[in-house]
Amino acid sequence: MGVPGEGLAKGLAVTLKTMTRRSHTRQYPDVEPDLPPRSRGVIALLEENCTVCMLCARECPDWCIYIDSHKEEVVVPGAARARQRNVLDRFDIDFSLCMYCGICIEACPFDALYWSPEFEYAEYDIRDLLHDKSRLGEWMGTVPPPPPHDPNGEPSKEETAAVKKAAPR
Amino acid sequence: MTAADVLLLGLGAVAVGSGLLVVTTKHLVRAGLYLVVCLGAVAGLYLVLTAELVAWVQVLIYVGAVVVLLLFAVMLTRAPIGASDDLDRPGWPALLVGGGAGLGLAALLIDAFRWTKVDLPEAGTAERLGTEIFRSWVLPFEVLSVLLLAALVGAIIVSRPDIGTAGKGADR
Amino acid sequence: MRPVIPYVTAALLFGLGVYGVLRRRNAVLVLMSVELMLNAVNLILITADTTVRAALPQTGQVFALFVIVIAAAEVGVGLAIVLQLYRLRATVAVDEVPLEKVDA
Amino acid sequence: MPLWLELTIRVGGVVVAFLTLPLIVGQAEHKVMAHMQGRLGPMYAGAFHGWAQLIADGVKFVQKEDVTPRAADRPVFQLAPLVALVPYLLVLLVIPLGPDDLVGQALDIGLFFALAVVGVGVVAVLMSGWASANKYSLLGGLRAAAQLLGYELPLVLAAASVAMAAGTLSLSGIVETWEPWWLLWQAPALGVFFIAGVAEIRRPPFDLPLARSELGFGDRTQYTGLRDAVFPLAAYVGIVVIAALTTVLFLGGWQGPFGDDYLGWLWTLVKVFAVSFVIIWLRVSYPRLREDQLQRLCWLVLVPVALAQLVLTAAVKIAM
Repeated sequence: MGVPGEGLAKGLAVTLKTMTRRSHTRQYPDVEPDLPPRSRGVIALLEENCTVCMLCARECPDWCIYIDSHKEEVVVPGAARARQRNVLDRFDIDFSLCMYCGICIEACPFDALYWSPEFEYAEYDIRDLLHDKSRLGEWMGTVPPPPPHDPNGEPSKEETAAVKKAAPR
Repeated sequence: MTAADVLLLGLGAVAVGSGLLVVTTKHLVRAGLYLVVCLGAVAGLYLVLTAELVAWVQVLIYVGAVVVLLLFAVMLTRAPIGASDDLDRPGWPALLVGGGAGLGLAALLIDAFRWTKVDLPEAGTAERLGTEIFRSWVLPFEVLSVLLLAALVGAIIVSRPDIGTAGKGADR
Repeated sequence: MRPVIPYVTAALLFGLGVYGVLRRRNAVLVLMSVELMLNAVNLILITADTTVRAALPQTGQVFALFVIVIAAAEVGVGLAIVLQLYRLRATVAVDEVPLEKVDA
Repeated sequence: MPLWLELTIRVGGVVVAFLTLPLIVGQAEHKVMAHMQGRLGPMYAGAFHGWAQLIADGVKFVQKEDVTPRAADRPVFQLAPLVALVPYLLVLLVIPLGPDDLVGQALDIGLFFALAVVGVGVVAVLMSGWASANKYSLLGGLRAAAQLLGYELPLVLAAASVAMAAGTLSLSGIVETWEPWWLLWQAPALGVFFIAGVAEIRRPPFDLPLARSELGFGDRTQYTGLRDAVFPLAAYVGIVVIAALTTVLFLGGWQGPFGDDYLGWLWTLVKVFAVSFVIIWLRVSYPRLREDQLQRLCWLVLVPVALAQLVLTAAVKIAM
């Protein structure tokens, strides 16, 4: 129990105090936003790493990844017969459907997909939001380097496995 | 004809015209709005007749409160937008009595006053009216305050059915 | 100032009020017509005040104030009754109100 | 100075005040509200901190289509914004800015005039609320009528107290007889008048009739374009009017610590803007009242306090 009207006065005090402080507004178009690390802006494609395994397209909840490919014979000297290799013809992501869940990036076993913090790719026509593989490849330049390992962190699974293998039984 | 006469004529015409619309219009809410115009014109007449205080009391009480109450009631009783055709009873007896009363009174007053001229007296300010009320008319004033109180209590009791039944409920 | 102008205005307003009270079926409209009549009376009081100022200073205006107060009281009670009527009968037409006793 | 010239100057001055003061208050509301919420508010229009935002709004409103709903009562619907605006304009006419007749039109019963004319505004709300043929508008109109009828009473009672203390109904006369210790003596009346005044212009936290989030702006729901712009303009003029009336009645108008004679108008303006700031401040700080809370506050708090203040005023007046 306090003085009657205490709550009312407190309300007024809060707003008055806020007024004397600096505002939190980000003046975005004038001032570049200060994005947190690993922001999800757009998905970049490192084409060389893609093996057309189709895992990303299959995992995508929105079905917004379109992949076309064909098989090519690669003759390796010294090998008994020619090897088959998948060649990527088309890798499109429709960003008008994408919900930025990042499952494709998680699913990719070969590190062909990356998050880029770039977000200014709005278009006047919704069809222009379909990014083809060259457009997706261009985003690779904006992908930040992977963060350094945390020295106090738990070592990765591969590292512990390697240590275990090397250790004498 | 002086300026005051012209003003009186104009405002009188507005008052009678809008008054006519109040009693003839088929639109319920518009009747209330015409009443605002009519009462405003009457307030203007008071101003010309140097009754300043009464004019503004008219605006405050009539336009600000009475008409608003009336409009409120019209809306609470589900007035439709647009004309309604069941507002009137057969017209000719009303026309006879109303027209008779209005025109008869008018004839009487015209006969009594003709085209005589009267000088406008000094303005009826709040000070003069207050002096007059509390010098000559204290008793009616007090009686009126009691009347107002009684009306207030009556209005509350009539409009709140739960007041009467609460006592009965306690008895049971 | 010719007092006959406001006098005739008041007489006509009073006639309109009488006409409205007799003609209208809607109770709220009847109340409005009553207001017209009260205003006509007020107008007569105020006009009379200017003509007999010497004998009874400001009396007409005082009476007009009293009438305005009475009108306010009348509207308060009247509308309370009208709204109660509407609540009970779902109509505000005055000639549909049964005058004999009804079990509410 | 010939009469017509004086009249023109006076009316011109009031019109200028009518066109500038509400815009200043409106702009101040934008910015103060923004900063109280940790935002910046308008920043672009007019280059420097968005000073021209309301002008830009006006230009935008003019370009919009003027729509009248098909089911609406056309003339009533279209007339309502005008009826909402004119009373406040008339009140500005009688508010004294400084000593020596620095007023649009000095009236012997200026206080009474102001209260009477402010009361007419409710007709506009009922007109727009009913004629829109929209149930939200009608609800807003009915709420507004109930609210304005109720709060008119404490407003008039509080004003009556100060008129009794000053012994006059003239606004200039009240300022002339005002003394600093009245701030204490008339403090309850000041509070009642201010709260009832804020309710009378339907500002938050008393904005139930508008209630943007539940009624979609109540009686204004159906309005578009220029007619829609008139309502906020009337609301801003309303802030100025209530602030000015509070200033003149309770805060001593043009009386200041120094230089009353030549700086009086400045004191009045400073006080008006200070009170306007408080009105904006209240809007940011408090949530909207519920209908029952609103009526309870009016009849169980404000009216008794105003009546007690009347008794106190009379007692002090007799004792002196």
